[in-house]
Amino acid sequence: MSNEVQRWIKVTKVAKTTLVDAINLALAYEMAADPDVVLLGEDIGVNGGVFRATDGLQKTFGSQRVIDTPLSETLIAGMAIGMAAERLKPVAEIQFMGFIYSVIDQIINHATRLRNRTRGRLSCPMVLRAPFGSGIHAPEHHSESTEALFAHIPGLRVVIPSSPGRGYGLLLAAIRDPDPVIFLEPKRIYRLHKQDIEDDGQALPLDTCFLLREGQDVTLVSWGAMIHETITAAEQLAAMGMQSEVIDVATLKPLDMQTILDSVAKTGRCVIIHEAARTCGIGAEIAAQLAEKGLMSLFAPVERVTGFDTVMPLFQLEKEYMPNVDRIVAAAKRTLEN
Amino acid sequence: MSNEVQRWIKVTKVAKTTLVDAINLALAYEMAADPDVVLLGEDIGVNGGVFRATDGLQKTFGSQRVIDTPLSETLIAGMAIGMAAERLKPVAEIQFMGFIYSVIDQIINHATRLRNRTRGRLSCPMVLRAPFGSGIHAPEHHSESTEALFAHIPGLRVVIPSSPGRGYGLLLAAIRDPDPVIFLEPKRIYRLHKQDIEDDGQALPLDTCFLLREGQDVTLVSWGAMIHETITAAEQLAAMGMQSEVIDVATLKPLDMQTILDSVAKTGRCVIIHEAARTCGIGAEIAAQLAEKGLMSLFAPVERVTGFDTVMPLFQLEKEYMPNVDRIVAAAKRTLEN
Amino acid sequence: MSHLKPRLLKPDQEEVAPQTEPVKTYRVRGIPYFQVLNNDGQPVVELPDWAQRKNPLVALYKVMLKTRLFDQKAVALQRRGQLGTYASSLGQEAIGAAIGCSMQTDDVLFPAYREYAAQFSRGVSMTEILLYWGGNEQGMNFQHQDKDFPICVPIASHVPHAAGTAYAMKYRGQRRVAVCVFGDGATSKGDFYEALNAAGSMDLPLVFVINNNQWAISFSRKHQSKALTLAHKSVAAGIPGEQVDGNDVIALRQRIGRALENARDGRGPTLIEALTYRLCDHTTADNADRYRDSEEVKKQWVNDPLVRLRKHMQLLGFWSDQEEKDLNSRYLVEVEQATRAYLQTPPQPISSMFDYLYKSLPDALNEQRSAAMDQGHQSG
Amino acid sequence: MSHLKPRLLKPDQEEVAPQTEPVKTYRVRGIPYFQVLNNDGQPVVELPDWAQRKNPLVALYKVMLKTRLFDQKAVALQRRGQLGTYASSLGQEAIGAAIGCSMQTDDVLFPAYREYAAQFSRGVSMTEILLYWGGNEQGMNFQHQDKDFPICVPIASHVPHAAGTAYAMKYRGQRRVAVCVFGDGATSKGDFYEALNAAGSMDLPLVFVINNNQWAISFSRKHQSKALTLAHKSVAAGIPGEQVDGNDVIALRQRIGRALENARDGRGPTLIEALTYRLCDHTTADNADRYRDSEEVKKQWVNDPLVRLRKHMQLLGFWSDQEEKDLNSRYLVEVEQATRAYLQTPPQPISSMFDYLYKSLPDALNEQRSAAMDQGHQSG
Ligand SMILES: Cc1ncc(C[n+]2csc(CCOP(=O)(O)OP(=O)(O)O)c2C)c(N)n1
Ligand SMILES: Cc1ncc(C[n+]2csc(CCOP(=O)(O)OP(=O)(O)O)c2C)c(N)n1
Ligand SMILES: [Mg+2]
Ligand SMILES: [Mg+2]
Repeated sequence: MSNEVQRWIKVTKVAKTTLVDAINLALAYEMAADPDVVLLGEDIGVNGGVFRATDGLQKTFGSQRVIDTPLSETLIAGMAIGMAAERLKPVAEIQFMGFIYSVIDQIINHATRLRNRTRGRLSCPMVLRAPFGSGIHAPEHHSESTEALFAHIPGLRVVIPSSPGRGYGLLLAAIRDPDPVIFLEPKRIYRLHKQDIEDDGQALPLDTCFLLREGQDVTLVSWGAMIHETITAAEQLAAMGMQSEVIDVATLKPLDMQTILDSVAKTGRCVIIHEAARTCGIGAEIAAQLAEKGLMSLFAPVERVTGFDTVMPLFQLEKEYMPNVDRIVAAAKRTLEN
Repeated sequence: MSNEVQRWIKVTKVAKTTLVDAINLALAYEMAADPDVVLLGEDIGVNGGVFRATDGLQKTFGSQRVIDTPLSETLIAGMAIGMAAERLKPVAEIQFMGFIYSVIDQIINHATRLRNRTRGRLSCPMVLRAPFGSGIHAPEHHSESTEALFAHIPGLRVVIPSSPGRGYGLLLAAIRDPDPVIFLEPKRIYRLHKQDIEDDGQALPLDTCFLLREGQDVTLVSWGAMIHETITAAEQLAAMGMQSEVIDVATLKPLDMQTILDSVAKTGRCVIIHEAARTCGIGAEIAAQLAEKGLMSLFAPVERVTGFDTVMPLFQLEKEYMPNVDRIVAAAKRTLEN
Repeated sequence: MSHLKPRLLKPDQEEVAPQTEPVKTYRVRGIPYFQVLNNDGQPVVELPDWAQRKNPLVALYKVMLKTRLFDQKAVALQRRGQLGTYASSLGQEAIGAAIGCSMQTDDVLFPAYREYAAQFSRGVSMTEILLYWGGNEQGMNFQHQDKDFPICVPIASHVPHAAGTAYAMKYRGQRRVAVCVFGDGATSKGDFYEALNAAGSMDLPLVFVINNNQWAISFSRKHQSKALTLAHKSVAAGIPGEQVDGNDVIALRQRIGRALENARDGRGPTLIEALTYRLCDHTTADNADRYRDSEEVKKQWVNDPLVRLRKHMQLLGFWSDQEEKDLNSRYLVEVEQATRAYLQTPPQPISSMFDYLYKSLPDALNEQRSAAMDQGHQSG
Repeated sequence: MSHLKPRLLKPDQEEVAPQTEPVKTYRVRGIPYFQVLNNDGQPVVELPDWAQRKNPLVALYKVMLKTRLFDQKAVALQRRGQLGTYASSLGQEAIGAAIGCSMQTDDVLFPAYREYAAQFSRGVSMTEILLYWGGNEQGMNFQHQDKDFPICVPIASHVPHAAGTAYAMKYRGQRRVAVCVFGDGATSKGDFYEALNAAGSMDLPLVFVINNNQWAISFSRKHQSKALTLAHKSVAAGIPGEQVDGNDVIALRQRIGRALENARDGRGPTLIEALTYRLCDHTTADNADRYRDSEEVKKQWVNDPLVRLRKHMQLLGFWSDQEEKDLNSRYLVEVEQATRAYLQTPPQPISSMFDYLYKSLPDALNEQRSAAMDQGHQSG
């Protein structure tokens, strides 16, 4: 974005911003700055999105730029591709991650290939947003975390914010990125924490982990809503005299393994925490790379604290499915026994 | 299957059987034995499937049991679910794995959940077959290996045979299994090797790896077509004085980790070989579990020899994409340097 | 790389005359619209025989009233924090009632998430529906209905299932029918079209019913598709399609019954669009005032399907105020009993996450199962 | 758990009279079928002006002939092991030619994999098509066509892209049109329906063209759908639909041109079904004798679109044997040149696997890129 445009947009400090409001601010900022940005999805217009992530945007930018689509997810992703090839910058919303699976075909067979198969003649600067994760007593199919499916797709970027500030900065980066990005929003923390943020159009980098806490005893690696359990666990461990380094991976693909390796080189111990099912989750990739490149610095086996390899239960049991602070603390303590 | 039926079906030795013929034999056997087995898919009837896996079956069993469907993959998977709930045993074919992605929704949201969400009132004994993998100079979208996407889905079984005998026995097991199974056929070796097999209706277990070669120096873990490069590598290593244990994982989910752990406990070294993209491939899960449960027996970092995290290139470069014997040998030697 | 420079053949639009005459035109069968009663409960066409007799009318009315009273309770429970998100069927009860009363026991129903009336007449209990929205899997383990599919939340994804079940019925030579219900929004989704097309080409015993309540959350029917009626979508599959007044349970019962007969007798599938209106919010998590005029909603109350049938029964002298009162009281008691049973049902055990995943749990999962149980033990 | 025992409301089919009269019927617009020439090259309706002039006719004929000759060469190359699997367009050249000659330069084409005629007239070179089927990505990096989409192999998955591009054109207020071509098989796939419906409801400048060559590999049009014509599928989206003789390039040019004009002028999308026949195997990997009668194929040769147009031009005195001979020779030379250029094109470098993956390669992939290059170095 040019400096002129940046200056033209009023930079304001927004006090007590939630994650979902930060998403909204980032969308509004970039739509004002760049007329090529358009939003599309189900119920994102008048209704402002079922979580209000797009609240007010149709009113401000018109129904041509904030497009309510028919109930057709394949269409939404496919249209975004056709728009992106024409140099629009579509930000498509899938209402819940549970309804994203029919668009994997468009992502794997088209969005992530368009640049490669045309040798750069066409490209696909699109963002696919979707709320995900459990913990809000939602109905069936509304609580899964399947980010690992996307992390396996070559050519894609997978981004998950865990705070209002990172939500704002990473979404701006995702929209400005010249390639397809899937941006998953942990809905459990949409309104859980408030942060003062600068609505200044500053993007965050898309290829580095965020170090949230320093410590020398154990490295806790997580992302999304689970960052909050992880930090609580770090605090509990600190009270017991163990200092944890907490890493928010945030940009899960491409994966900044260096930050994690550096930390583990220091601590010698690693616990990876994610809500998704264990088998072939992103935790496996991180643990595998630790076994490949960090084996010699590991004092203890890598621990994964994850969701089970079961169907996500209906909400009466969702707490039992999700990793919790106790499990994280216990895992960290196990690594410290070595 | 009852003993009567088993006796009624003529057991014959079939000489020089290829993998694709073994698939055909298993389908024919089970259709003769069990009238609830029906096949559905595109071009599987008169045409006998684009690889002839269903050749002659429509003639033998009729077009009501070998069903040519319209060109609608979501329908194929969805119909299989509806059939399975009515206690048919559908075996659905997706013509190539490149066209399977639109059915992930049906697999993840329905097939793998039907039993759980109805507490066993309904169930889903279906098989989804698809040829996959590179190496036959196929057109775009026809060469990918994305089994890891399925290995992350709770409630599914993922099976990949690497020889005619295992193709026969594992497919029979998949059809008889009371839950959904995805059965991926490495098309590069459909006709590469011939084996004498007994057409006797004997299924193989769905939850154990197959030990193909014993050795004490290094464990080579692979599946599908790559087994053949792996065995060649083992032979080359043997010529150099290094004895490899070769494990064909074959049933990738649920994963029989014990066999791999036992082997690595013996060898202290492990190379995992797969054609699929590296990041979040099934190799990551195996390496992660080794780091968790086998860390103390590892003498050297786990090596993964895999496809790159790139879009599968068109066929002029497919050899450069695929892992090859040299890379496997080099990786094994690296582990032996420690 | 040396490319041959291709010549661009210029378009020659300007030379093309705009009009051509077709050499023939395929006629397309019109889409009929059926209605039997007007809002005053008076017939606008000849009344079918059965609709002049008390029993069939009361049977329909009962399910509708039960559903209405259940619905009020469920919304109240949600508001009090005793139920999760709930999808009300307010104003749309006639569709489910007509479906339920038209189906035979061994037919199979594929509901979306608003067809409680159909489910109740098929043997599903109110307690079970509450358990489902209350976050307990036991709610889809119907105790008195072993074949019907559970509620389907991913829109239209159940339509292909109905095709598969219908195929199984036909394959086995049974005189059974699959009935699949879904919303107006669902008719934009690929799954629906693929199954509709296959039902036509495979000539399946399958009845598709669209609950067109005019809204898909905030997106109106008008925006959803430019199709003149949603029943027109049948033309794409070459199967019969029709529109029925979805607040007229008699017309619905008549037409759905007819479609079932056709399917049962081997005359293939039908697409029925039932025109009704969502008098409630999309779910209890929704606030429809954000996107639709409350005046529009108010006006729609004149079409209340319960009132219309009640008036008809009263005109025929089949229904007294006393009967109305008695039935209300009876269902209110049943609803309270169901609520109590729901609230008293314990959560599923932690082990249940594993115990219904596969028919028998693979060894690979034993460790996770133990861990889950230990954790439950610690926290419980 | 204590369940309320629900009462099963018995179905009452037998009481339902089978017939009801609709209170109204929606008329559905008929589907017109267009044809201009018969197989003898004689008009069956009034000839459009432009079809009585030499230039536009020759322009169409040229693309068709070039495509036919290219096609023969490509099949021969595949048989000799010099090309991968190839999808021939034999007998279907008129569709692509009419599309290509109807589009304007800055329109965008979304082809499946048989529309070489359209691609050639849009500036794609023969060398590029050969490179694509020869396994070299450079084949989709069109040197003289910067907007058209590449060939699409996953059936119907490109139809939503065309909707997105059409939306972008409309959003920007441009007088441009997206044209999407796909087969009869593709009309069974959800992607197609979702995009068709959206094109209607969003009123997009989008022309859908079905190359109905009667076969989807071994599955015939008759089995694919019970729709009377595939053009009937337009009714489901409330947009105009028509059937055109797909071997009659004049009718095609006329109707496709008309649809493009409509779209360009803001009158929305059209679905055109072009009725033709796949005279070749599905691809060079297929053997159609396994599933279709070779007699059927033989009979279809009388409809050869090239012959029909040539006869028409000859009747009007526009085309001599010499011109035919000259054009053949010229294209044979061009085909040979293209073949040579193709065979001389080196494979893409190994690094290219990484260099077009993202706009700039993320650090995380540097190691893999180096490994790939080393490996190539060792083996090369
Ligand atoms: C595939 C899918 N996409 C999105 C959703 C979110 N969602 C739930 S209900 C709904 C609207 C459904 O409208 P309609 O089909 O008309 O049914 P109604 O709710 O009106 O009965 C949407 C978009 C979903 N459940 N499934
Ligand atoms: C989604 C998808 N499913 C299956 C295939 C395999 N396949 C390739 S071509 C084809 C038939 C296509 O038929 P049609 O749409 O009529 O096009 P045609 O080949 O006749 O031009 C099939 C099934 C595919 N390419 N994509
Ligand atoms: Mg609706
Ligand atoms: Mg075709």
